[in-house]
Amino acid sequence: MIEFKLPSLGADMDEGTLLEWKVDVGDTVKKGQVVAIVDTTKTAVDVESWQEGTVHRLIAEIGQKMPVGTVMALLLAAGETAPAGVDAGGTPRPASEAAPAVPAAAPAAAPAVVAAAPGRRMISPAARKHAEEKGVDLDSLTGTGPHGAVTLEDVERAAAPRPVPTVEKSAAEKAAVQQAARAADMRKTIAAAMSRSKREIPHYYVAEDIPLAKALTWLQAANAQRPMAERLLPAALLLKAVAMALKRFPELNGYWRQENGNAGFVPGAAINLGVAISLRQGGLIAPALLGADGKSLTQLMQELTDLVKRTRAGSLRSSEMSEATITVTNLGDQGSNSVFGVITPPQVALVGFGRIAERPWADNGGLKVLPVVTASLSADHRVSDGHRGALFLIELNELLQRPEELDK
Amino acid sequence: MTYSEIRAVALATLLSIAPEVEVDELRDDRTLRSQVDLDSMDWLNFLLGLHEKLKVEIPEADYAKLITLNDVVTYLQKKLGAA
Amino acid sequence: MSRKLSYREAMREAMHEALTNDPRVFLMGEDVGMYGGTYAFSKGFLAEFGPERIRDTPLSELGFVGAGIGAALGGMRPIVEVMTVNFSLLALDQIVNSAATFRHMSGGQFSVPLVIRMTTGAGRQLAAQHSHSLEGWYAHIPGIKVLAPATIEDARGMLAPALRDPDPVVIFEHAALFNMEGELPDDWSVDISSAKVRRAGKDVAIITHGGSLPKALAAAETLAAEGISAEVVDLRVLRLLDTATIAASVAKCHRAVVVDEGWRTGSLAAEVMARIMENAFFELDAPVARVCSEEVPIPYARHLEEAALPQPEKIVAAVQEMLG
Amino acid sequence: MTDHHAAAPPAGPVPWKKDFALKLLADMVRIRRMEEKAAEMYGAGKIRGFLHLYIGEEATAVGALHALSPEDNIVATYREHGHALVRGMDMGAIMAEMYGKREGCAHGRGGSMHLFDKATRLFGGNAIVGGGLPLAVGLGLAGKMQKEQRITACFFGDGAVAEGAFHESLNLAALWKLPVLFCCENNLFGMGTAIERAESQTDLCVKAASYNMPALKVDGMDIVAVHEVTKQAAQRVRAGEGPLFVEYQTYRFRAHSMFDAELYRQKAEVEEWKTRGPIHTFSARLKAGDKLTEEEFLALDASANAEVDAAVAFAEAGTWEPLEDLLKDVHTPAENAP
Repeated sequence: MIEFKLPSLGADMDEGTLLEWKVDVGDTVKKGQVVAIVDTTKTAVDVESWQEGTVHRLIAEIGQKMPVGTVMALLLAAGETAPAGVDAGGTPRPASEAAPAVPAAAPAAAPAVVAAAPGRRMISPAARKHAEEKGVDLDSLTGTGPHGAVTLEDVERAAAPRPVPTVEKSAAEKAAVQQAARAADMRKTIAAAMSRSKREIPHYYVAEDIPLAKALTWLQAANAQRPMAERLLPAALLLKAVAMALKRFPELNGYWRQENGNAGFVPGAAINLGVAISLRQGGLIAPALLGADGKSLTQLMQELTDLVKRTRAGSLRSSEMSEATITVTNLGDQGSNSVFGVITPPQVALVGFGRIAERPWADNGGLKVLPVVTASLSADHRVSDGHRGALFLIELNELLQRPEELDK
Repeated sequence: MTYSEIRAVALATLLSIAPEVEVDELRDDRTLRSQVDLDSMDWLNFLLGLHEKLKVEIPEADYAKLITLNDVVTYLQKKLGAA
Repeated sequence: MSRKLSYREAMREAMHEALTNDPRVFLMGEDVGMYGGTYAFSKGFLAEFGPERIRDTPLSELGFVGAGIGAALGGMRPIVEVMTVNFSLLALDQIVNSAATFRHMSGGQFSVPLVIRMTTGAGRQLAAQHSHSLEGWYAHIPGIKVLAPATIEDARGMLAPALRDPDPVVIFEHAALFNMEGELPDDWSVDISSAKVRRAGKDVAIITHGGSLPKALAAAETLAAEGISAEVVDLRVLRLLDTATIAASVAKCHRAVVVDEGWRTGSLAAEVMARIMENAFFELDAPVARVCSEEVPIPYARHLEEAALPQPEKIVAAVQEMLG
Repeated sequence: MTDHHAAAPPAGPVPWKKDFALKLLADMVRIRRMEEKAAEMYGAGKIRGFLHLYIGEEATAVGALHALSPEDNIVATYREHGHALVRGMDMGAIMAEMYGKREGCAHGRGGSMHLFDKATRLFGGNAIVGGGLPLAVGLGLAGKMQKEQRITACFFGDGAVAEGAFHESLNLAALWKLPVLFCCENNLFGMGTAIERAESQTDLCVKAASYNMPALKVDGMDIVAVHEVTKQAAQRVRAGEGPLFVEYQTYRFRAHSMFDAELYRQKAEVEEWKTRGPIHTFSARLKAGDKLTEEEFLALDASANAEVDAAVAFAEAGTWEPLEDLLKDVHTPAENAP
């Protein structure tokens, strides 16, 4: 039995529709004879048979669309008789050989990434940029990228507070190792941030001595009516005053942003005071008191206490680490007389308070002894000028002379 | 409570704030805050700890009397004695 | 020892030597005979070698470039001079579909040992139709080699290995170089496979070819005065690009500026930058910059043409921008 | 639709010895059977891409090529299966090349439109209309410069006449008196465009004359005329008279390529030209001259079919070129430079 199949009808054609049979059952078919007309996407074409025989059965119907290779008819070869009852179903079987099964193309040799020159670490540009922004020291990192390259991800992992690797040692030893590793890491992070600050930010400094007699007497009276647990420290007063003053000096509260080529000041969405908290074994972190201007002294005191506890326990939330819009450093009663700090990039200002101490104070011709604190401002000259910085400190001074108004 | 019992409570409270302190090297007669790095927050927490454990009120005005460990213990003993 | 020679004389000497040494070599092109060559590269050749080997052709670029291919198939070693790359567009079908393809498509049976020389580049106020820099198009075609002699040494030395090569070689000679004079060392033999560092440096690699080389060297001079040490890499071979030399220079300087008189989109500069990204990615301290012609049909007026083309000042600016 | 009426079929005695006549007849039948099988294998999906068959034009290739010497250069077009076979290429190598197999004459890289054979100096098919003309001029130039006896025969269709390459090549060849025989197989259609719809001047010999090139016109269906005219033309070119243009007026019985619906010509016209078919008219003339019996015809037809079946078997058994060789021969390895 000879199967007559739909031939391939052109380079760009996979199927055809039968328009017309030119032969009928019983007709004899000679080589090259046109047996049907088939419509392709382009045009109707005469289809010839290359086999010879007599038509036994026409399978394809007029209007039937079929892929190339479908059996359209059955022919009896010369001298062959029809086997009884055979009804060879015309299952469409694409005869055309599938695209030659060729072994998968040899992978084009990936261009060997030239290992960096010896001594030159392989660090992706993205990693390099991110490390600088986050103040991560690249030398301390081992790369997980191709050929040991340091990738952006490596830097991000280093920037976030690191789970310290556990080592089979006694609990105390483990704690000590953890502590040392954390302190070392911290030191490197601070070093990178501070050197970048000094490199990029043109600091200017202004200072103001602020008498605190009224403020401290008000504080002592307030504490007298409060349970010990709600006792307020002078720091709370100072922080609240800074927050209130910033409302009239927005150019000190925000960031210096570098976006695709142009750089400029971006004002902070809220007044989030980064409070510099020293860790017992060295190192400093400045988590943020969010929206300090809107909080009462009691709230500020509670949040401050909580921040110090969690900072020292190493369980700060990452958002607290990065949302400060300005930093306040307070040396406290163990500190020196004054402090002029280094701005934490990308912030644009830093307020410093020295030790509150009794000092001689000229008061309308006479000499008094009063508790005084020296408040200082370091600010980014790209964003604000000394004149505005000074006015800010004067505003701070006036606020601290009316302590009762701060407790709102 | 005896002097040494009160002293033990004071040292335990101190350790909870400054775990790195070498308790046996502390000198009772030297200013406490020069031997141990306690900022105003730590000092407040230290007194708060004593207040909670010994149920003793320590008004801000008395801060000036509490310079050495000995001062602290005798002050507490007096407060407890009177109670 | 060395002697002073112009680029034109160097190329002329190379052709004269080739014609003298190998009877299979002959020169064919528009006005190469009686006129002595549009740019006088073959002055006197007709009288010396005769009309059979110095063949002036009708203005039929497709015809005589195809004939060059046929003659190469027939056992000759033709040098076909297409007056400028601008006219070579008419012969691109023969170059792409015959010259470059024969060897592979014939299953390795036929080679086409043919050299095609053409002028390229702008800078002489010839306006858009006579000022193209299309080396990048040819450097795209597998099956041919593409050269850009930019020095006296290369003008003298590249023709011999090109004629020895069994496959088609296209040589681009930038019009601005013809009158350039320089020292030709006694041993001027060169390869046609590698790039060359023409000036060592360590802060930035300026990678260029052909007519832009003098501009890159001038820029490097200006930068040196500002304390910036620029390395200048002369590609010399535009197909097959010497990626190793490019990558080594970037690995040394960690910054690169590519100078190419073509239009930037889909240019040879774009290919060099891709090679740097693929082979020296971790060496980069700044994105690779490029100085190309403005994307405009090259205008006639001098001030417009100068503004459109790469210039030393633009190269210096690109480097300064990069070093920040 | 313009009509191209066919003249009376070729007739008259065949002035050749029997064995020579039967050799040419056999070649025509071999081409016919090979091309029919190629059409079948295309339908079966074994041959893909484009396929341009020579059925109907056999007399031109057989008559002309038998008038040339093995040393001559041949440049052809994408309708070159017949030329390749008559030039001496093995039918298996041709079929395998159409299958894309490694055993093909170009390792399966060229396919039906790009058959190459160094041994028989067949400088390829060419899928660019008119693409071969400049190459032929160059080959002629090389031959002349190296004082070789060989000439270059360049086969092309009436479609190529409209290309710039035709004008530039004929002018160059005439200008430099190069030993090139321009063989134009005018089958009246450039793909789907009848010649009178493409050319202002349809008398192609007049075109050649404009380059001061002698031109001859011959009935491409009459193998006797084709052979004698080509022999004469080749002798003149070989004698150094310069290039010569021969127009073979012929007709293709099948579509331009697989498949087109041939909307551009009437079926009646095709049938009319079939009455002038090269094989049956030549057979009839031979029989009339007692140079061929029906048995002899059937025998050479049977041997042609056997050769075709063997060629198909050879192609079916062929292998695919390994992918590792993909880039081989983009350039010529130094050791086998020409």
